[in-house]
Amino acid sequence: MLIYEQSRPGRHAPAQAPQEMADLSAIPESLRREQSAKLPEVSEMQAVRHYTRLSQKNFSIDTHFYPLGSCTMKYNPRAGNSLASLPGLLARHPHAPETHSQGFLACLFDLQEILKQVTGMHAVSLTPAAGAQGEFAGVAMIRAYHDARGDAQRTEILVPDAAHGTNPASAVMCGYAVREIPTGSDGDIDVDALKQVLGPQTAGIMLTNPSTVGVFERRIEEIAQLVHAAGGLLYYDGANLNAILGKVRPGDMGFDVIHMNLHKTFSTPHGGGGPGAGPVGVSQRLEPYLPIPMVDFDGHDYRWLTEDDRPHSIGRLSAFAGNAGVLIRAYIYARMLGRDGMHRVSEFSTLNANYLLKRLMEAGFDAAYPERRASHEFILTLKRQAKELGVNTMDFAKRLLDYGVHAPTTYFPLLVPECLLIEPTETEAKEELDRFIEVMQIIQQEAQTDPEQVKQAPHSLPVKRLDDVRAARELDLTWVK
Amino acid sequence: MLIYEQSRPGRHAPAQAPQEMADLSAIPESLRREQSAKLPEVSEMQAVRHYTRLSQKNFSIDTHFYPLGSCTMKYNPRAGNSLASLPGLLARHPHAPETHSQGFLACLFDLQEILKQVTGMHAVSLTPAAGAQGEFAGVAMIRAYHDARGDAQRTEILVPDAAHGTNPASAVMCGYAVREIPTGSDGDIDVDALKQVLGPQTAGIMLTNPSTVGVFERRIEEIAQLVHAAGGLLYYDGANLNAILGKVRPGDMGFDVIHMNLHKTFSTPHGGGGPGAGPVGVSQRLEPYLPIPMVDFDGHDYRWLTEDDRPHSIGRLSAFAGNAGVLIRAYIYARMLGRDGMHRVSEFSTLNANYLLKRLMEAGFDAAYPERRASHEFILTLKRQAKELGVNTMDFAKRLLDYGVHAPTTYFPLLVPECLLIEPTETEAKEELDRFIEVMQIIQQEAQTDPEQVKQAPHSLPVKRLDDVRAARELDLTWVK
Amino acid sequence: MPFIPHTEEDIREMLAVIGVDSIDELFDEIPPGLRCGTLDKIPEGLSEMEISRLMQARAKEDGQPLCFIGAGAYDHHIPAAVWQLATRGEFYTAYTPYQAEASQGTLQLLYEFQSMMTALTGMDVSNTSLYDGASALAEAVLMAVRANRKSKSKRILVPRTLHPSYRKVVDAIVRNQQIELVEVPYDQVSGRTNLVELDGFSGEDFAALVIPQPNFFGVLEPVDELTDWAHANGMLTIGVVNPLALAILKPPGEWGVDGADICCGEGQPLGAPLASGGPYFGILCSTQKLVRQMPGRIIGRTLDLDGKTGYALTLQAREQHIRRSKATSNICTNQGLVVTAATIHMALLGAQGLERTAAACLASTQKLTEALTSLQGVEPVFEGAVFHEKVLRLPISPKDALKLLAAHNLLGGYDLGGEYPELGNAVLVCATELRTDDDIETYRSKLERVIQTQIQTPCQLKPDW
Amino acid sequence: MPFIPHTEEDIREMLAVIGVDSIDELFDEIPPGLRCGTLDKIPEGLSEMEISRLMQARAKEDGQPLCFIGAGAYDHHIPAAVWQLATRGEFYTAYTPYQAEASQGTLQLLYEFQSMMTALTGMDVSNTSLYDGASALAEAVLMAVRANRKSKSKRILVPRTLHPSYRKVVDAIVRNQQIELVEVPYDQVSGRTNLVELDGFSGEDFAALVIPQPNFFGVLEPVDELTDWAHANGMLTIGVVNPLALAILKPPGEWGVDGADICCGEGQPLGAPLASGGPYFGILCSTQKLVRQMPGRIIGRTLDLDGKTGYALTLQAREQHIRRSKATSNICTNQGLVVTAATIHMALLGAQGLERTAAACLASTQKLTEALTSLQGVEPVFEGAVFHEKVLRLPISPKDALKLLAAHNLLGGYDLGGEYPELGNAVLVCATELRTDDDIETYRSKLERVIQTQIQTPCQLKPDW
Ligand SMILES: Cc1ncc(COP(=O)(O)O)c(C=O)c1O
Ligand SMILES: Cc1ncc(COP(=O)(O)O)c(C=O)c1O
Repeated sequence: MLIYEQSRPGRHAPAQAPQEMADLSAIPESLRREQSAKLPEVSEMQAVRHYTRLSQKNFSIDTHFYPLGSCTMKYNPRAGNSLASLPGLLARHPHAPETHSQGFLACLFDLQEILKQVTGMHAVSLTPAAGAQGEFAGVAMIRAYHDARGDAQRTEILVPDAAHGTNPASAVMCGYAVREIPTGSDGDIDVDALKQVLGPQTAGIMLTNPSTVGVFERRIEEIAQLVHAAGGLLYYDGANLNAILGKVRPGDMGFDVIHMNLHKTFSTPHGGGGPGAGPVGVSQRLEPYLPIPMVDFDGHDYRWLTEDDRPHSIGRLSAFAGNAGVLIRAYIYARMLGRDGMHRVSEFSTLNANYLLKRLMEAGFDAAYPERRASHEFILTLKRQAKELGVNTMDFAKRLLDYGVHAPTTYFPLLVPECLLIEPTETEAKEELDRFIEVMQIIQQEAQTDPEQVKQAPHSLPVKRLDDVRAARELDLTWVK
Repeated sequence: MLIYEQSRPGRHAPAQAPQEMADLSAIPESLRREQSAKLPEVSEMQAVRHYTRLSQKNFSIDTHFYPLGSCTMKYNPRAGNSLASLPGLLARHPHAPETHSQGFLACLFDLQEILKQVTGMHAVSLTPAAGAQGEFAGVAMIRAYHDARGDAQRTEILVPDAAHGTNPASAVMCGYAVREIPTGSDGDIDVDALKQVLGPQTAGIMLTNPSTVGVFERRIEEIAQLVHAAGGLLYYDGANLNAILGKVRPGDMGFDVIHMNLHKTFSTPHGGGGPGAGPVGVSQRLEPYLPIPMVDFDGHDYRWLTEDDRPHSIGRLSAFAGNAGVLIRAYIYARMLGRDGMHRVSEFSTLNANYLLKRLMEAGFDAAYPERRASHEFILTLKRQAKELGVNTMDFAKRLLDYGVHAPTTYFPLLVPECLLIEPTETEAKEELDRFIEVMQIIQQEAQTDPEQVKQAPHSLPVKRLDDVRAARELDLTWVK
Repeated sequence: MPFIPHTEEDIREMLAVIGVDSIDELFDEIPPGLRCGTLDKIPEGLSEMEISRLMQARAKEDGQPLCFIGAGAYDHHIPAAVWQLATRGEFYTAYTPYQAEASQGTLQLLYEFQSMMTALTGMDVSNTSLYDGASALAEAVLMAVRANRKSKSKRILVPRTLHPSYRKVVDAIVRNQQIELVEVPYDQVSGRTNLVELDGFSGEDFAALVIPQPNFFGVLEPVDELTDWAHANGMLTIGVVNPLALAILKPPGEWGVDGADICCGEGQPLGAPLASGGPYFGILCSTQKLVRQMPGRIIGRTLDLDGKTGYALTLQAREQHIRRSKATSNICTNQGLVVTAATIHMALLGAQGLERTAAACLASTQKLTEALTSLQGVEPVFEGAVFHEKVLRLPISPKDALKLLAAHNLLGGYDLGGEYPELGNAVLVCATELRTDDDIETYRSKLERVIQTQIQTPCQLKPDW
Repeated sequence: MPFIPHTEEDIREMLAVIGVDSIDELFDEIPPGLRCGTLDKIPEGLSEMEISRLMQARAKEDGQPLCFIGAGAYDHHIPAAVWQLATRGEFYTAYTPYQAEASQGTLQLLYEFQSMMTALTGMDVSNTSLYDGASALAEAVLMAVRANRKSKSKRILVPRTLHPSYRKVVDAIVRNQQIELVEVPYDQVSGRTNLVELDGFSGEDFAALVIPQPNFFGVLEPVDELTDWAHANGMLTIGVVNPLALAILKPPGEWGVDGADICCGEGQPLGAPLASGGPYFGILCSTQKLVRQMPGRIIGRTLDLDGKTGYALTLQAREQHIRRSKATSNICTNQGLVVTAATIHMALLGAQGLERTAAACLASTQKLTEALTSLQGVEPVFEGAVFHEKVLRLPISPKDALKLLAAHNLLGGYDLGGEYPELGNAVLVCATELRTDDDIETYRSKLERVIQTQIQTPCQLKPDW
């Protein structure tokens, strides 16, 4: 039932509003609202009960195993929320003067330094609000760099066909044309194909390593050399940083610019769709272009770096300084991990992924790249099942829900047919992985003996399989009485 | 699955403990533990996930209609928890000096004053930790009073047969014998029977009004007069204060002592079994005996009243000052209600109860006291259904759970056979009541057409009907590997 | 090992299954020369107790000054229930609802959010958030450029009364696509966009006109005239609104004859704490006609196999994960959790609650204005009706005044000197419903002393009262 | 109408159904003379915003002094997860689990709690809480009197080293049943119960001996000897323990040859904040033999109709709602929510976490003792090994010292002058794992100045540094 369906004219939660209606006469009639907005009219308890019950209809990290590939659904330490919600932090106005911001700025500065360390980049700006905005900022810096050199012919950004959709979309938002690079059958980029498209029109390439097919791009040094030789820059999509934290640094691999998804690697919660934080790190030559504001420290005081300090900046990406509260959570997590904890993230996420891959292969599932090590994630393809049993990846995914497991990422990357991208993360215990394997085997069995059971799944959730086509065709986007 | 079943030797949540194990050598070996306690060994995420999922297996006010008679399951304003958890309040040590306690003491003092007002009593002590401890304190004061007068012959406390079990149990804890008074067929006390048992051995009588059968004791003035004339005192069990808040005051009815259940009337949460707070209020003659500590205000400063100030006190009931955090929540609620809000509590809880009673009677259910007004609660008897259909109150109760309604109180008070004690409270909307009526009708229908459906209920909960007999016979009280 | 559940035995067993001797071997595809060593400069890990101590100290360090700044972020009462519910694990730690059946909680809530936003704005459709108000405006501009088929120019009219940061953000985002922002001046008396000067642009090719309501000065713009003028000149209109103000102001859907085409704004006043500027959320609504040009997530109501109502992401063909380089935007992660909070906030306040809050803000700002202008030399700069904030001229340098006030733990407003030097000693002050009469009197009396001291001994560095 | 959902229309319809004209008519059974008027002296209702402001001001008023008091309530790290989970609506707003099938969350958790408590105490069974440590001891005493069939005396031996408030509470509760508490003196050198003097009671009829571990002075008692002595003399033994200390101390179940019979204690160190003294929770465990004498809720594991495991209240025949005047106690509502928190706390810390915490407390108290006794004239009073706290003698009046320290926002300990005048200028100090070396140095240096000043100019009212 919608909250609107519990609404009754004249019902309220009056403790939540000023007790009286103040005078509006200072506002000219012509600018005033004639009719009250149609918001729900419910009691305080009705709202609390409604949203409490709604929440119970979600799968989440706090309730379910959630091996959603590329999304790094790991444990979000609860201290992050408590400490980011300390009254002093919640009450701070974004325009508070630096005299009243030293504690807050110290956290941001420290975080900048930590991110520089783990990425091997020269400088970091924290301001992008999510991964995609980080990508935008990164590509915009590549553009600013070429522009500053008067190098106007570079109109193209290269993107592997396996790349996350935000990569090409971000390049386009920066005014670039996008050209796709194919992935080889071993999961690495097809370097020959790359060579053929590199040229004076190449502004740069966007990679993630380990790539979105879940393997480490072994020829990364050669690729970096080729792109640089062609005058292009290398962009690192850091959504997969979880895989390599403390093991290999994008800066050392030759990347010029990187964004990080703190809401993945640094374990700030996803909140059912955000907020995130997508800081960018750059090599020395891109530093002047970093988005503002950034935080500086002179040994005594912390201060904002703004337009005056950074005239070549690509500018501001949000009205204030991005998702400050997410940055604080990431900072807390980073400090709790410490230097050794960083290593453990990649070690155990990789251990979990390789274990899961191996056991699933033993159980008869097909890996997309069976010869390769898994990174923190890996791909299965259910092509065979789809062909032989008529049970496809979507069906497997939905049936997993019935067993209390959130489905892995499905049908991404696009180049692997009927794929499942599986990322267990380092915070899941072996028993949980074993249970996943068991459930996958059960579903495989069901697919053979009772395929309809799988194809009609889920059966035990608040709704059965939803009609997406209808949703798009008969658009119903708002409640109308 | 128990948390113990997720335990693995050597697994930990190390962020939660000091990083190193300090030296224990200061403690003689002979006093040390030899083997670590068998506590679960789980990761932080496992604990979070386990208890989050467990919580989802509860019915609660925040998720379900919960018309549990005598328990006043109404909305617990969420501000109570936030504000009682302000760092300054959470960090205050119970032995903090008065110089560092003025804010806290001011809340307690104000609460004492408010409770005096609504009960019409002369003085209030907040310290009892729950209703039963309030009862103990109240009866102990009655005893202290008689003792102080050298009136040693009073050995008996009178209790109506409908009374809550804590009443006789508390009287016994104070060293009294208990004598039951029958309830008349109209729900009022049998005054003739009362007259017969009153005498020089009568220390007092414990009543609640409206009584636990859900009606107002109309002859209360006469009863008060009779008891007082016999030299006894009148105790008011304030668990039902919700019914009369702002309408009639126990002090005005002639009661000498009262306890209140703040976790009912003043809407602090029940927490799956507590904590509560059971302040006691007294008439002037009992004031010297109030339990300590209490809070005093001299116009400038707040201070504790202790042994020195109150030499005749019955003493202390807890190591510090009772459930301070519950008192703070009750204070917040009381201030949000304000004087008018107090009236509304009784008005709308009574409106809801009478509406529900009337509609259920129209639907063919039998009221225990059909001629009477309901107070904030009322009793149905399913005697007829039990006899004619073999479907008893327990079955109805369990089947209600399937429809997402917590069962009313069953088989209490003991004098009404196959009874349901139903208390909707003032915070439930009419639609919720209408739905309850509808569900009751459906179950009545089911009882006629498919009684097994009802007798086997619940069907849709985490477990089916549990075997209580087995639980008591084959005692399994702790996990053993 | 914080957050790692593996026991020694688990590790041994898992390595054996994989067939390697050590975890390190799992990284053998990384060229050895690239392997990094220890991360020496990163401090050692802290326990929760230790990080708590650190964060408590840092949070305390910044004090909790009495705040009279608005300028895009407003200090409002947020019901305790809002964040207690929003931070429930099931909301807090869920991903974007890709698996609809396992995310009905979030999806239904977002559908309710869309319904509430369209109710508040009077528009047909709403997405489920962009990063913040400023980036939402950038997306609105991109949307307008795509949608206005009549216009070829990629030019947008942007009033100088629009929040300066919004102008910067929009420029930073859209200039890469060769979109040009053209400034419209304002009237120095009223503080509103200058209709006469605007009319000078008549007949030129612009894709859209941006209309802030209220504008950065708190002043209410003549939205009907602006909307009609834009439409008459073949432009789309983009409203930039404060959603709380919309509880009492005419909604963009009703501006002028035809209503605005797009409306965006900062969602923060609907339940997000100040929190140093984020996370907040960007609102984006439009007419039904433009729905396929919208960026971001949109939720649709649909049916399941049994014909039961359910909710799902819809129109995904607009989005990057399907459409890649042809998507309406690159946005992926948005501000879901804050939207969750805002939805609960709106459900709790209802229209009446928001109206009362907005009216109380109006009254507070009026009181503040009266209190401060009672001081010699302090005067209002503009005539126009305002919401949330007011521009005042001080008899001394706002920079010095604000600094001295801050030294007394009071944040006196936003110094307009940097962005609007033409206004002289102007400062933008704000008082929401949370500021009491006492607070306002505190400000008045402190400002009085600051002015006295500064006029007597200007530029004194350390005030000595 | 805060918290009342009724619309005018609802009210009209409902009154019509009932057949009355007004709500007031529903109260017509109350004798008119008794009806009270308006509650004038109660202030008018506050909105949540207003009460928030008030409570924030009051909470702030009390400061957050640096705290070195223990004396029964200890400041420990509580994982953030603990109360975030415990205050989830489903735990926070549920009633006592009378309907087992609809309360499996709480019931299973309580069964886990019982398992954890028996693990920690080494006893056979645990209930699911009493009000606090002191009232738990009172119940333990009543239980012992009922259970010890050999004893006729209704007398209990209680060491003077037991927390003075506990002695008072027990007396207040049990004296109505003519139970007498007889004090056992302590040894002035070791701070332990005096075994020699105790032996003087040999052969007398007592129902039980109470054994605090650690005792109120923080000193560890010779629990084996005490237990064996009691058993040899036909008494039951009641341990009064600090559950955190049990992570490193011998559990009551293993005291002496046969173990204690009953053990109780204050649960606060397991996840309850100081919070002015409550809500905390009382622990009560016993041998299997005594389970039917236990007061309070007990949860049993059982099966459902399908043979599936489930949990339910059990042995209810002990309780007031079934047994009424013959119940083992009057307790009904207990401290469920705090028990919920404690269960989560113990799951998060595990045995290792509790051991480390306990050891860290030991180390902190040791450091504090060293730091303070480095001051001229400050010296330890007792020789015995301690946990959590230590008795120190000051060269000045503790009352003055504590007052002056408090004026500097430091709470220096618990003044023993009132309860133990025989100890001279004695103060009980405590440093948990939360007190850092810096904190301890702060205390040392402040105390140094206080002593200096007091010795030079005793009883000065306002210190002037
Ligand atoms: C590989 C990859 N790149 C980029 C992104 C985009 O990040 P965001 O969703 O924070 O915008 C994601 C996550 O969705 C991702 O998985
Ligand atoms: C009528 C009545 N009296 C007394 C009590 C005892 O109160 P408590 O459970 O707080 O001890 C209750 C509640 O359980 C009750 O309903």
